[in-house]
Amino acid sequence: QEPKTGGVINAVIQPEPPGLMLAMVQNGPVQMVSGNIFEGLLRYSPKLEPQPELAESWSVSEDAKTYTFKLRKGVTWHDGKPFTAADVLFSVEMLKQTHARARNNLAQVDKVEAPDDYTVVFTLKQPFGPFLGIFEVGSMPMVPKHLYEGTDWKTNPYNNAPVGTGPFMFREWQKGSFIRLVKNPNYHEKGKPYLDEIYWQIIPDAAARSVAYETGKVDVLPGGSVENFDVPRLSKLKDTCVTGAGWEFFSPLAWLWLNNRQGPLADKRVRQAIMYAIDRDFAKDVIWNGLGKVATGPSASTIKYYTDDVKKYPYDPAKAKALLKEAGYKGEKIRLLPLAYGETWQRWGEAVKQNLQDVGMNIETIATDVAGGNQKIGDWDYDIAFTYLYQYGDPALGVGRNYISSAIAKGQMFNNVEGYSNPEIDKLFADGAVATPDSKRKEIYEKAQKILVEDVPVAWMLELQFPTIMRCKVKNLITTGIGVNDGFKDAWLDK
Amino acid sequence: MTAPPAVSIKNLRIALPKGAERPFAVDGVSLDLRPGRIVCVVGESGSGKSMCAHALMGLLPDTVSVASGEIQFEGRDLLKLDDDGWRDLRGRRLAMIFQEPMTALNPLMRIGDQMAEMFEAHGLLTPKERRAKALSLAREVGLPDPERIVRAYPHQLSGGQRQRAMIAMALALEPAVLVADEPTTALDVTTQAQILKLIRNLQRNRNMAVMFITHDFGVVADIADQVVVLRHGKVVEEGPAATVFNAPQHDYTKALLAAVPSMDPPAREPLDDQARAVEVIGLDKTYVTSGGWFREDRRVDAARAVNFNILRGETLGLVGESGSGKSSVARLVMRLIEADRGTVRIGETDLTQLSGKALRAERHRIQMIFQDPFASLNPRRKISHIIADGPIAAGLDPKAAFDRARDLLKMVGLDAGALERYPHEFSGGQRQRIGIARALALEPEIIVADEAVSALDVSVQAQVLRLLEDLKTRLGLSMLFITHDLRVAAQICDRIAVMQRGAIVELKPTAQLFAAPEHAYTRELLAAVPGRKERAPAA
Amino acid sequence: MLSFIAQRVLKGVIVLLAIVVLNFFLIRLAPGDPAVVMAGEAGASDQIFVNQLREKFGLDKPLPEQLFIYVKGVVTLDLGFSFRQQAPVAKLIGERLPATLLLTLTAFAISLALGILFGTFAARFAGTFLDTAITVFALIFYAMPIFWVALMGILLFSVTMDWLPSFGYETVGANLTGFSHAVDVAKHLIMPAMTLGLFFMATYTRMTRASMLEVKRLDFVKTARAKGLSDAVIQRRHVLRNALLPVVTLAGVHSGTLIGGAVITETVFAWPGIGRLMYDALLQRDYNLLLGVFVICSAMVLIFNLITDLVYRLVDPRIEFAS
Amino acid sequence: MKQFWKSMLRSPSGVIGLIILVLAISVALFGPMLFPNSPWRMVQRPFLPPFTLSAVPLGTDALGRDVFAGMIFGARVSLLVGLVSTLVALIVGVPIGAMAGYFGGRVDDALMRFTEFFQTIPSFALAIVLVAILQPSIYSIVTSIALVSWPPVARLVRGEVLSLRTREYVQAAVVTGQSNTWIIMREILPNALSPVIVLASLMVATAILLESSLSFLGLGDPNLISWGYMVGAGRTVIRQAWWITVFPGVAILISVLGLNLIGEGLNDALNPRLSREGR
Ligand SMILES: Nc1ncnc2c1ncn2[C@@H]1O[C@H](COP(=O)(O)OP(=O)(O)OP(=O)(O)O)[C@@H](O)[C@H]1O
Ligand SMILES: Nc1ncnc2c1ncn2[C@@H]1O[C@H](COP(=O)(O)OP(=O)(O)OP(=O)(O)O)[C@@H](O)[C@H]1O
Ligand SMILES: [Mg+2]
Ligand SMILES: [Mg+2]
Ligand code: NI
Repeated sequence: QEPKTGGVINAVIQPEPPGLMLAMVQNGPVQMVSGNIFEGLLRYSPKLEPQPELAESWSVSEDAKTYTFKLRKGVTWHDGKPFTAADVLFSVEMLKQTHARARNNLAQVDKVEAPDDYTVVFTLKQPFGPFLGIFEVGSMPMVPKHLYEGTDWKTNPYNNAPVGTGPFMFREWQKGSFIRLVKNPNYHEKGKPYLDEIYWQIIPDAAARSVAYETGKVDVLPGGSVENFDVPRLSKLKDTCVTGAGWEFFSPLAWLWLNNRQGPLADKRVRQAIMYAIDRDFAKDVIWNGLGKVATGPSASTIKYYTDDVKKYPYDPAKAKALLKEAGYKGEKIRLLPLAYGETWQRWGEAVKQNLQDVGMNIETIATDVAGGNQKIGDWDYDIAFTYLYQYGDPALGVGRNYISSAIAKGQMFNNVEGYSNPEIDKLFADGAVATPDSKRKEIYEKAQKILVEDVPVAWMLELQFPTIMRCKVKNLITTGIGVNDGFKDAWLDK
Repeated sequence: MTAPPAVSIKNLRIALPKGAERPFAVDGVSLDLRPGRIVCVVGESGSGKSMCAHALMGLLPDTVSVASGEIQFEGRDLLKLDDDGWRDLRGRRLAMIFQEPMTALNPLMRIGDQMAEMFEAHGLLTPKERRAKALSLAREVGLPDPERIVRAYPHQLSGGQRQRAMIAMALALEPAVLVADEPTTALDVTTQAQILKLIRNLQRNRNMAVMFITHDFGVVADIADQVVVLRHGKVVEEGPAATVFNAPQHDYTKALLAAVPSMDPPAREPLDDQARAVEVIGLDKTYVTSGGWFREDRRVDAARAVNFNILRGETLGLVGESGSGKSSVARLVMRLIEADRGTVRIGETDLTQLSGKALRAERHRIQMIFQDPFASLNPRRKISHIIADGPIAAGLDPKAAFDRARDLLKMVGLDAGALERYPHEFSGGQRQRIGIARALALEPEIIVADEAVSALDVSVQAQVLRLLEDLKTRLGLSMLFITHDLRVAAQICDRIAVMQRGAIVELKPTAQLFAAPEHAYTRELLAAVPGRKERAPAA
Repeated sequence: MLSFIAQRVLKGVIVLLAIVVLNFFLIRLAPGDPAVVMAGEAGASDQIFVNQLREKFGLDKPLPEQLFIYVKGVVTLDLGFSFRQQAPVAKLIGERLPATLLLTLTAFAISLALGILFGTFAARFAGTFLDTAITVFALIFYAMPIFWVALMGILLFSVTMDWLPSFGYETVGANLTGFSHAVDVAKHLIMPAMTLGLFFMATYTRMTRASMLEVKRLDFVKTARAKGLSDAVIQRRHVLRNALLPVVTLAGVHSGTLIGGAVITETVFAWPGIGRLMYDALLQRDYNLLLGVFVICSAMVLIFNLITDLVYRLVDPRIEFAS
Repeated sequence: MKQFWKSMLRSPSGVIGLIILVLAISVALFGPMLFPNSPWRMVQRPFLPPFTLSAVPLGTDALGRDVFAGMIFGARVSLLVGLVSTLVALIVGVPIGAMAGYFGGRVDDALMRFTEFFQTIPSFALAIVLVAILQPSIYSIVTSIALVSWPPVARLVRGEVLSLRTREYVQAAVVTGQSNTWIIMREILPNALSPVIVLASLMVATAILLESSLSFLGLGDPNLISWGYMVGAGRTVIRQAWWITVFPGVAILISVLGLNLIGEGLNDALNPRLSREGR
């Protein structure tokens, strides 16, 4: 079918983003909106193969230490200035200071150079397997040098009216109501984008969001914007299409942090008992409406080097009880910290609590909001805590950080907060990141997965899927593994 | 008789709701109102006076209903009127003045507008004419500075002025019949005298028929052409004023008349040789009502250099108009409020120097009897506690205190069964006796009685006065007796102090004061006492 | 009159400062801070990042100094900067205030108007079936949680009947102007304002009823009847006017509850007001913004109070202003 | 006392309210003994409609938990929150109001400024912040609700005391040498109590609503089931499972209504003037 041009899409954004300058703030909604305004050098297919975006082509040197990118010519910023290699160099420098994940990703980079206006060369200190996976817009957005260089980035006026190279331009933001983006007529891919405008509607209540969809006020509900319980009902509505695609790059994996440091949970058997005690199929079928997959270990199945050849923990309360008894658990109080991200997570917290109580654990739920929860987790002030994390396509980017002992640092919440420390694992992940070729990496990571699953440093729950719900007339919305966050440049409306 | 009656009430019966003290508030009352004549309806509280008046205006409360009878007016039976019929007559042909000038006017409307409403209600005149008319009415009832007053709000007027405004309203449409329900009870004697004169004059000029309700025989003597005496809703005596006063037929009438205190003070023993029980030296008190940060304070001098003393066994009267500072002096003496300056000495103790525990310990020596028999007893405490609380607080063993309470009740003429009851189960007179018993329970040397009998019916008043007199002599008490009623003062006081605007203007033995008042204000007060001209019936 | 207002404003400012100080400490008692929240949302949190944020937010300074800086700002009418939203607090609140004012004032008007109407009827027919019916009707809205009524309203009027929009302040993207824009806003306003207003209606119904019955017993009503005035005039001119005074003053005192109630209404109807802003600011520990909202809300309550007081004083001649 | 009950029973709203309250309280007290099923236990398949299985008469919720059990256990928490927070509000408000009214002057000024201060902060907003700060638990919820609801009590009590203080029987107590505490406790407060009782009955209702609103915003105690929690939790699935929200919602409605009717009845019973005199 030929794409048609024109039309307006109303999509839901939740919660309201704190800003749109992707280089400065990176939470979910910011990425979702700004992904239309900014671009990265690459994007990734659902299979996570790199694809051109601002970089036309790229090559890797023999020793896997030099990456050369050829930039697309004729790309302009929304204000008309040309996009060049200088912008890339500037962006790298800026992101190292403002973008925590980019800073980590770029840690292996020795130097970046621009031999000419349309060539950028990254030289690494040592080979880094996942290096080609860090150029997506959310991980490394390109920032206009001419607007930011030499200014105070924090107070730069363009933070509130961002200028990018993307298919849509920022037009208007009525705080609390909507954000309006309009078509970039000078977009570098001819003919794109197809849409004239995008309205991101800000609707704080989940129930109100599904009503807004039902009553035709919005056309797109990006993943996670309605409660899971509503998904089946909405999916059945007329002219409604649902897709679970678009999360391959992030591969959100939900697990329970288990505080390995103290109390009963310091005992591996208790942690294993927890794995046996929790009915994860129930959680998937009832709480997540059958979406997603029961996790087998630290890697999501969409991530490179995943293996399911690990110890299995089926739902087995009897075994859990036996393990607890063996470990000498005597009903010590265990604090459970659910995730304050809405009803689904609350229900899940309740179900897990019930599961654990059923095998004789004494669970007390600690209520707190997101800020309080993060603080508690960061301060290791918990026994069991829900979380879900993105995996960014490669175990070196999104997996290792949670298990290596060098990532134990109080006050932070996405590293090894469970306090698991195993020299063998440390070594495996250290080797895995720099090993070549691929088969070597595969071997290392499969081994790591086996060890971790046996040790249960955290209790893996589900590979999550956040279905995107939209009117069927919206075509080609999700074309990459980054999903809605990658912008609507391919989307068109079948009027 | 002379002219035919304007209103003729025949055999009126008004039924009270179930559970009331008696089945009929008004039980078979018949009376005629004639043009140009004033009929006074007298009787004790609750005798049904107001009910008659309200029935005549069609303003009976929802809960009561007319059981039988008729009210003939201009050839119609008023009781058969519908709402519209009543509305047409009210104000236009029948007008009424109420007892409380303070609350009978809408606080949010200007006086003139409220007067003009009279015409508006009956669709008369243009708004402009109504205003003009209101002004001339205000002038007619003798309101000072009428232009200003019609634009004033009720709270800006004194009680007497408000009552004049009410009268102006009532007279606006020249009604045939005026009903006045105790229109002067809430006023000072001097103001009362003026208002009575005003009503009398206007009624003469306009040849109105007036139904005047009062419980004060002095007022009756001043104003009535015809008298109707009510008791328990029944007419017990009726006739021309002179006849009723000079030759009362019914025992009840006789008793009522007998209970009216005389203006002639009885002879009293001089007490000069007694020791001083209370000495008050140079009391000053100014109330300052804070006006907030930016408003000027309001100051009222309630006591100015007040000096007096009371001898043991003596009763000192304190008289004066409302607001003259009588109660303030009483409260200063009791140390219920702090004096700005001055000394109150009880025996040798200077009360103004004490505070806290020490003060509490001395309090029992001077006790108080309050005005309102309903407000002065805690409705939620049994009589036994009300009386015994004081002695118990003073350290008496509870059992002894309760015994004393029993004795005291006997002394004030109540039986011991009263101990276990609550205040609401007693009549006004009985409550006042309980109040007296409470004051006596602490075996005080001095009693301060602030308007202790003002709220009581004459007959009850006489009993309570007798009781006080009796207790005083039996227990050798001194008493500060505050009243606005000169007749009462004449009967009970050894000496009388006259107060005006916070200062004592004259202080003399009672007989002397009545015989030869010196201060102009005293003379004015004495002249205004209602019923002076009539020969007071023999006591 | 002027000095009265000046006095009240001065007092108000003192109350506001007290609120600032109290809330300043209160908010900081909560676990977590904006840096933690933002680090969490960014999906990355290394110490450099969090420290950067803390420094940026001025959270690295000692608490008393932070307070001093803040209070100094408030005194000079500067509510500070929201680092999370990268904008001055005053601007953020300014963007939302009109919506909240529109919502609360409409709700206030609805609750007062309906409350007085129903209360008058109930008092007029006190003790009859009508009285009970009105009371129960008003109470039903009072007895249902606001969010529940809101939900039902959305289901009924938006989903089932499709009469009214279920969220927002105006039709986004319609670019309406003038009258049609006003109609559009009104359509969006009906449900939230009703939900909020009907909840408070019961209070005013009850108060009006009681007050009317109280006033009815007063002597001057008898005087009015003795004048031969018609019932309607008596009710309107003598009873209602006197009865409304306490209702209106109390309504002023209640305005705090009303504004508080707006948090829920704004959440359910996605109404872009400061109630939502407050709740989000709280969850995100956006200290300056949260404090700013508190200051503004409290100021609104004080202004509501002042206005009702002024009305009271203008209507009631018994209370005099110093000149 | 007898008279009080008589007039209370004479007002139909009072009777209905009393019946409702007694029912609710007995459910809260005895229900959990009769139906000892934990309301958190997942007993059946999720979203089971009501009246289909006698074991779960009111159906099940999103996790397959018994709605009926939730209703019964929820009564306990909702009523407890309502009663306890009202009690705490009274404990705070009555003494403050009494002291302000009795001592007047500076004490009054200071206490009333303090009260005003609390009334100026939008109450629900303050409650939200307090619960969020103290972290949601039954204690923090009760505390916050009490903290935002005592000012009206203080104001009311102050007003009453202010007028009672000048009553003659109070002065009589002063002149007979009673201490201030005694006078406040014995002479003044008992007579100031009737409007406070009326107000308190309404406050219980308001507190139940407040708790449900807090639960709605996710600020309920996660370890205890309350009606407000159930409504809040069920609202997202109201389209497919109305019963999860409707039953507890109706329970809140009826209890709040009942408490208000009691307030009405109390008002009539304790203010005989209003009811008896007619117009
Ligand atoms: N609204 C009412 N409902 C029931 N009973 C009433 C009502 N008003 C008065 N009564 C009763 O009717 C009787 C007569 O009352 P009324 O007011 O006529 O007495 P009164 O002679 O005017 O007394 P007072 O001198 O105290 O004014 C009394 O027993 C009183 O208790
Ligand atoms: N607490 C108070 N604050 C301010 N002014 C007061 C106060 N109490 C009394 N006043 C004023 O002081 C003056 C004297 O009042 P007081 O009560 O002593 O008079 P009174 O002679 O007892 O009058 P009445 O005969 O009416 O009882 C009056 O003008 C009154 O308005
Ligand atoms: Mg009378
Ligand atoms: Mg006096
Ligand atoms: Ni009793």
